[in-house]
Amino acid sequence: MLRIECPCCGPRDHDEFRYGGDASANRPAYDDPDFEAWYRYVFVRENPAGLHREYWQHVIGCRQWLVVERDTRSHAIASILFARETRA
Amino acid sequence: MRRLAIGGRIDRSQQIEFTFDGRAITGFRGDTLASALLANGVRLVGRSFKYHRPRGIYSAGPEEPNALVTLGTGGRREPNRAATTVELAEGLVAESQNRWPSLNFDAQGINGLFAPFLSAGFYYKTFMGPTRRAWMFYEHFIRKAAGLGRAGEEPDPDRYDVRHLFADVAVVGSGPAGLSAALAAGGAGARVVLIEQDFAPGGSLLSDPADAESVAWLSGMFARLAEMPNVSLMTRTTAFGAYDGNVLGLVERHGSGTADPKQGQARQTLLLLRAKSIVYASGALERPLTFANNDRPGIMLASAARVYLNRFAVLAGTRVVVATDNDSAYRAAFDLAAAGAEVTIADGRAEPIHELLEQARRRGIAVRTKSRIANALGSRSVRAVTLSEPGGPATVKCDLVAVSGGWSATVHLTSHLGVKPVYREDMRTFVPGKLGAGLFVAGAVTGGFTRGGSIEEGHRAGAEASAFCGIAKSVQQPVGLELTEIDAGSHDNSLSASLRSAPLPHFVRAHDGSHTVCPEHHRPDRSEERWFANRTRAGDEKGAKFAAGKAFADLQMDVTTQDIALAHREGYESVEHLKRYTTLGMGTDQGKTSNFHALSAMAGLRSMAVPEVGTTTFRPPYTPVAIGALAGRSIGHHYKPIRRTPMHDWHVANGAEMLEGGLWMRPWFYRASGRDVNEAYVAEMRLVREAAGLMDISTLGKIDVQGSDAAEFLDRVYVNAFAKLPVGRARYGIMLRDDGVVFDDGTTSRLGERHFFMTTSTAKAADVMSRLEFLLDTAWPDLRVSVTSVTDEWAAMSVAGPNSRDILAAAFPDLDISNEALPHMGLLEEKYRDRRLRIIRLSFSGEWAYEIYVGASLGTEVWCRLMEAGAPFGLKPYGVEALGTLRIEKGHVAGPEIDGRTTLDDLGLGRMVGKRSGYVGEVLGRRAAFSDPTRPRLVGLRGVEPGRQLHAGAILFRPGEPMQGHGLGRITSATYSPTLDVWVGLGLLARESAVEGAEIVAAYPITGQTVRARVVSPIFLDPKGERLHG
Amino acid sequence: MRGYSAFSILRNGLTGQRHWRRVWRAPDPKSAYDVVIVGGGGHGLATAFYLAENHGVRNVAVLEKGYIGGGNVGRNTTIVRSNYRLDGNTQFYEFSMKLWEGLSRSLNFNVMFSQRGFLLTANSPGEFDTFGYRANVMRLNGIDAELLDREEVRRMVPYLNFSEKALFPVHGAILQGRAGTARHDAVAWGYARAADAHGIDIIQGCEVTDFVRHGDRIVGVETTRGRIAAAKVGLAVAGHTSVLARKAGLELPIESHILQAFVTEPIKPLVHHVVAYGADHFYVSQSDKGGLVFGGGLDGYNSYAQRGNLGVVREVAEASIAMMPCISRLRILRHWGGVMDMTPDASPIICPTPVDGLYLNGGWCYGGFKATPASGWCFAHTLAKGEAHPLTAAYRLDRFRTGRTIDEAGAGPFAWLQ
Amino acid sequence: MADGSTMTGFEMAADDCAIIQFEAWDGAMAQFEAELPRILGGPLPTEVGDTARHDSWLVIRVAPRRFWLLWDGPPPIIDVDPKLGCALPLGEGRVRLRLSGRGLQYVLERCVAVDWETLAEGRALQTGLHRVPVLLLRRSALECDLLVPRSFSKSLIEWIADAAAGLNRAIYASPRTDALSSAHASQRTG
Repeated sequence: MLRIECPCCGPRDHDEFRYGGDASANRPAYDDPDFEAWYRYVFVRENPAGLHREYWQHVIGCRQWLVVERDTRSHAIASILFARETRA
Repeated sequence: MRRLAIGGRIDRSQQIEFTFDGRAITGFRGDTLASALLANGVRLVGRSFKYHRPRGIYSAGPEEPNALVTLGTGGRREPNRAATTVELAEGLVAESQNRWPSLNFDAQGINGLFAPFLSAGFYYKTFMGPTRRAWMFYEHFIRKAAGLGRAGEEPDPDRYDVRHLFADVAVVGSGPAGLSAALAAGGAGARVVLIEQDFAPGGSLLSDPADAESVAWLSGMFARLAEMPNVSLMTRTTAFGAYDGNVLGLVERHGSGTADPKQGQARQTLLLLRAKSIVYASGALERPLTFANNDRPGIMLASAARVYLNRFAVLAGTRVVVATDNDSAYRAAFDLAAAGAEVTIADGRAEPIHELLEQARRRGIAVRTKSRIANALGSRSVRAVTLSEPGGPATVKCDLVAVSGGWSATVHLTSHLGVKPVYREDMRTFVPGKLGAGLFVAGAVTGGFTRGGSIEEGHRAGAEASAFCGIAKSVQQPVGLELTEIDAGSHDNSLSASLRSAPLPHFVRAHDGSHTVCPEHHRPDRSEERWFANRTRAGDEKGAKFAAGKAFADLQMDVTTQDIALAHREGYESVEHLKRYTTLGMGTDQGKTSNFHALSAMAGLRSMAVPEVGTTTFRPPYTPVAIGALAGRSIGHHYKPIRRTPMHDWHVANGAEMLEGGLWMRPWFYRASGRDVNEAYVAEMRLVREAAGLMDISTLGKIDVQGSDAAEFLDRVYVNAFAKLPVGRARYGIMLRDDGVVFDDGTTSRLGERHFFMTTSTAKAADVMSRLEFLLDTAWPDLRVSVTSVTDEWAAMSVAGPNSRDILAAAFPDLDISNEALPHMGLLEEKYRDRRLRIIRLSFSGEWAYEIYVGASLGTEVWCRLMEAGAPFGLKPYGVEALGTLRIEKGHVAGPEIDGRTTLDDLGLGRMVGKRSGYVGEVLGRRAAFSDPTRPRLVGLRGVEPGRQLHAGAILFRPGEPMQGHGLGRITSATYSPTLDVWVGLGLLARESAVEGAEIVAAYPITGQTVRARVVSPIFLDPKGERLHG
Repeated sequence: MRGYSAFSILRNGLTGQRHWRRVWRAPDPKSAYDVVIVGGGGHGLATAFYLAENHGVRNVAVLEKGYIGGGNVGRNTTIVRSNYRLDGNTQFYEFSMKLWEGLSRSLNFNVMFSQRGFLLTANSPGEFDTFGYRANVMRLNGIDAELLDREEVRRMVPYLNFSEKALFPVHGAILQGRAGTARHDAVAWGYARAADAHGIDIIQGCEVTDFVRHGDRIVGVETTRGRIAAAKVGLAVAGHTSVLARKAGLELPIESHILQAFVTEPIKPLVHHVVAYGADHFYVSQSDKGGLVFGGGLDGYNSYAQRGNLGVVREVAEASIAMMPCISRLRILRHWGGVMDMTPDASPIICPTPVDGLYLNGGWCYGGFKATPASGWCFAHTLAKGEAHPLTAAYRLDRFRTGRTIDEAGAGPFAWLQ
Repeated sequence: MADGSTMTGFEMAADDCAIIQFEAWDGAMAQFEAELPRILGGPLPTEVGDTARHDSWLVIRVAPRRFWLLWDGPPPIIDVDPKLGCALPLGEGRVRLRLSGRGLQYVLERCVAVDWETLAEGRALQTGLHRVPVLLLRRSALECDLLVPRSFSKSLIEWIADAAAGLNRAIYASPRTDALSSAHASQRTG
């Protein structure tokens, strides 16, 4: 059981959350016609054995999408932010 | 073997009746099944896995390899329980297993004769012929012979529960280290949960004589802990697994004094303990010695012999050989001697310390040094041992052999999270590796086996653990055991309710008042290890002639030293290969007593050090866990929470056959419509086509979309445009996934300039909702849009059919629902009894129809109002089967077509896009393969053979083409069309063949049917939509 | 290779098992091979065997960082089936099934392939329809398949939940009689022994740390046991594919996810087939030793830790009792996790790669065990000929770019949902 | 730790309550937080999980930019400046379960994976109950409310009643909802 500390709800079991996959992949702008950019965003994964930036939504809670940095070998969580806080 | 008249922690005033193999036996409260059997002279308890050798009781705890029994009957039958962990309870029914016809005479004992051929992995080398399927023949017999106990096939009648617990500090183990840790952390003010697998707390201290100073220490600790409301002691609770996030999985067994739980009570509770910090004080397990016939009943761990004596007042033998390679077994020897047994110590070491020898001498115990057991004699019970000594072999008669091959720290839980144990050479044991933040170890699990040290370490760990939680008040360390005054009188009276939940041991002074400084250091040397390796190697060389019989490394799996040697010879030398090839450590005991010796044997064979060979991975659970406990209450009708629409009860009361879909219960069909679903759906289709039907569509996903950018947002998430949708109008929309495949469809209405009401399919509602939130939170946070699921907010129903307008008008006479006020795809927002009422004129069935949305609490009222108003117009309810077939006639796609692989063009919906761009899925939706000529396209299929059924799942071929492979496509949905009086279907057919008018063959090889059909437009009914517009 | 037979068992039984010899050698790596296969799992070892057996390529090394068979081939639920419906998968897995049927004899090693039947329940009418489609495709491709109605299912597996009140009642089932289980470790060992007999070097404890390049071409590997030159390098490292491929400059659409497996205590025969639950994630068989072996769905987040989370343990336990109420009182002995190399369509990738000299066998998701023989066969072909085998032509890396994905579940490009 | 079999007293009742959700736009939060209290006539809670109570209403902050206004009686009509945020009624979609008694913690430990002991009175949180999203509001030492989705309410009432098996309990249904009919049934059998 991962324990994910939602920034506004506190630590919860991970099954309150919905996984959203790799958060390091850059989503092209909605009207970006660049095929390569979309292909890479949708399919290419770094899949690191180590720190992984990933999306989780506190779906059985505040429904906020979060960006979690987690080590895929130890499952230790390094940081958690609201996804909205992480935009440049 | 006999029960002593006094002493032990049993309550002689409470007799407990139970049966073993049908024989009625009496024990006492405080007994385990094992101690009660031993007290009654039962020595032969089971037969071994492979060779069916007689086996007795080997240990006094969860490490038991031999004494596996089946408990209970019927649905309560539970095989393979270690008798050493079964708390004796009234009415317990225990049965020996893996024997036929009886325990005393087991026909499969004959396997022993074939033992030379049944070496490790022999089955990999044979049973391959004469035919390809020959294995299936042999396997039948092998399977019957394998297995241990027999499981029941009836459902388990008992109840299980799940509890969520939180603590600052969890302490695993209630021995000296655990108690000290709990006291330190509890004293500091931390919330502490102290976990003990046994039904009595105290750990190793419970095996001391009742008058030992440790007993007084123990009751002193209980008294102090009992005063702390922030400390909970959970006995009968096993910490079976350590999981991420400092979550411990615990199983609590509810002792009710009877074998089966009382009515309404759970048999076991799964406890999910989320602790900020954990102290592992899980102790150590004694290891056996390996010698020929080391499995005979009457041979047991030295510590177990001591537990049976001191805790259960059972003297397991009167002539005892204590064989050891370390000091710890001397304690057992001394206690057994004090209880009147004639004791001989065979110490493999050359020079045990003088003090021990002196004490032994004082007790009249003969100590033989450099003396090891070579062989045990006796079959159903040991009667003598042959000792190998420098002066030659010697035989000593005995009825109990107490062995100690050192101690292994109980590192299991500490390594569940992938922390590899490290080897501690001085103590010859693996100990926990470097644990993560907030995790501490104390006591024997660290490889330190002194009590004073355990108390100190426990105290320190408890203090550190509470400090880790930010709670740092210091508390006085409990005095060390050596300094404690004996005060055996003051024990259980002061205990709080939390401690009282555990049955308290009765502390009674033993008859023998003497007590001594017991050896606490186990001071092992490596001689045993070397000796064992040499023996194994010798066995390897001499083969079957090795020693006088089998020497078992793993008693439960019947793995012998020869098997290990064979594995080594064949190159299965990594510990994992060894385990997998020989099945070593794969039993219900997970090799708790066997792993270490096997490792050291392999190390010896490979001429490597033990840590170089490594250890196998420890996996949860620490001891076996009932699947029922893991499922808890989520069984039967609580398996999943079910969703009911606001009109659910009406449907049930009015004869609906309900069907689950996405956890919703929906009316499948109404029994008034027909005898079975096939008859009913046709009748309900006719109803809608000819009069009107009412359908509960509350399960549709509903999402409220608001904000100044709402229209822009919808323009991006749908392939078709919504920005120009007028207020008061609805539009059908399709969403794609990012990869260009169709995601979901639905209707979205515009309630205001900045306000939309979206519907989704029932199946995809949650996914769509989450995806919209994802896009807003991560991709387009600059859009001012709020999305909220309102699925539960609205009761929704569809009245469809030529009479629907009349019915609606009759039900709501005040509403203007004229074609002008409410055109096709128009929307009305009104009030009904001060609540919101939303009417959208749209149709899934192809008939004139309205969707009516009203606050959920008024759903049944509005439904009934419509039914009443509609009665004169022939209105009746219809179910999802009819809905699913009505839409086929109209060529509307649904789940079977939107299957996660189809594109817009596949579904014939490409035209919806027009020249738009900037919507989700646009770019990857143009991938090359999406325009392949073999790509499927939605077609209509019309049966051309009267009365012959088209089947969903049939594969499509050109007439005359060989029917093999994947064909040109398939029928996705099919129905009998009462309107056309033919079978019609929707299909996905290769574009190059999807020519209207062409004939096609639909093959259903499972039934051997092939049916001819014509490719037509998927819209079978009213292609111009006249029924919709009037 | 000394043959295994009833006679050899007898002879050794009478002579104290003294004549058995190493099942595979423990050679030091040579400085160069024609083919180096990275990964001593089932697929890597099978590839090595078929390279020698089918193509006469014997100067081959299999490099394994730990011990052979230590990855997914040794930690799966041992199910072998070929009940796929999509073009590409159907034929490939059936070919694998045919190889399984003769495998013990071709390897002279009993892999205990037991064709006890794979039965998947349909728990709604809609699901039963999709099984009809699947069964039809199987039949049309020469694969055995049957649809069973509720009563037929009850006769076969009476211990399932046939309660009228069951939340997900049994409507029927799809049965593949030739499907079954095999002894997973034996597959690795059997291939290793047979490959070794062809002179192939199986080198354990040899971790590949990097690739050796000559220009754009991969010409060898750096290992913890030194540099090894290779004309061709084949990757068959399952969950670790991404990490190694990246060292070769290859980006992949693969994510590593955990799939858990469970075993109960050994009991006398109870479950005589492989039975899977159509309403949830649960599938079970009983090993010859007597333990019920079962599994569920993915843990659902990227991971390289070979262990699972308790939430999924509970979900699997719940599903198991929903399908099979009598399992409640049985006890789990062990649960563990394997690292699955998940692709966005849950189908594998076997092909030459854009990196010259590097060949890829990966993305097996949770279906790798049953594919072992065919994967080895086809990957050997790919390595020997430098081009895809016709049966794996669809398993191209570029299919995600072109859209020719093979998505049985229709779950879309979300590896953790596949 | 107390043993459930000796614990007595658990009551559960269900009723409806009006809920209005307010959401502020990202970037308009400060203005929104100034504006809304003026309309409501009382302050807003500052942290997610905090609540603010007035005579006839309770406001719960359910997300960084979201508030739920709970109202006994007919829902008030409150317009929010569309430049600042939006409002949405949600009361039809939820059923309020009122749980109380000395057995409350016993029941909650068997239902939700959150720590009741550290949940202050007047605090709320959103969590899963049998994997269904619910809002848990601690009203006092031995009282709490659960706002549960209406479609799941019957299942969840049965689930909670099942958790309370072994307790002496009373389960009441408010005349305004029929959601509890099966809870009665389970009480009889439990």
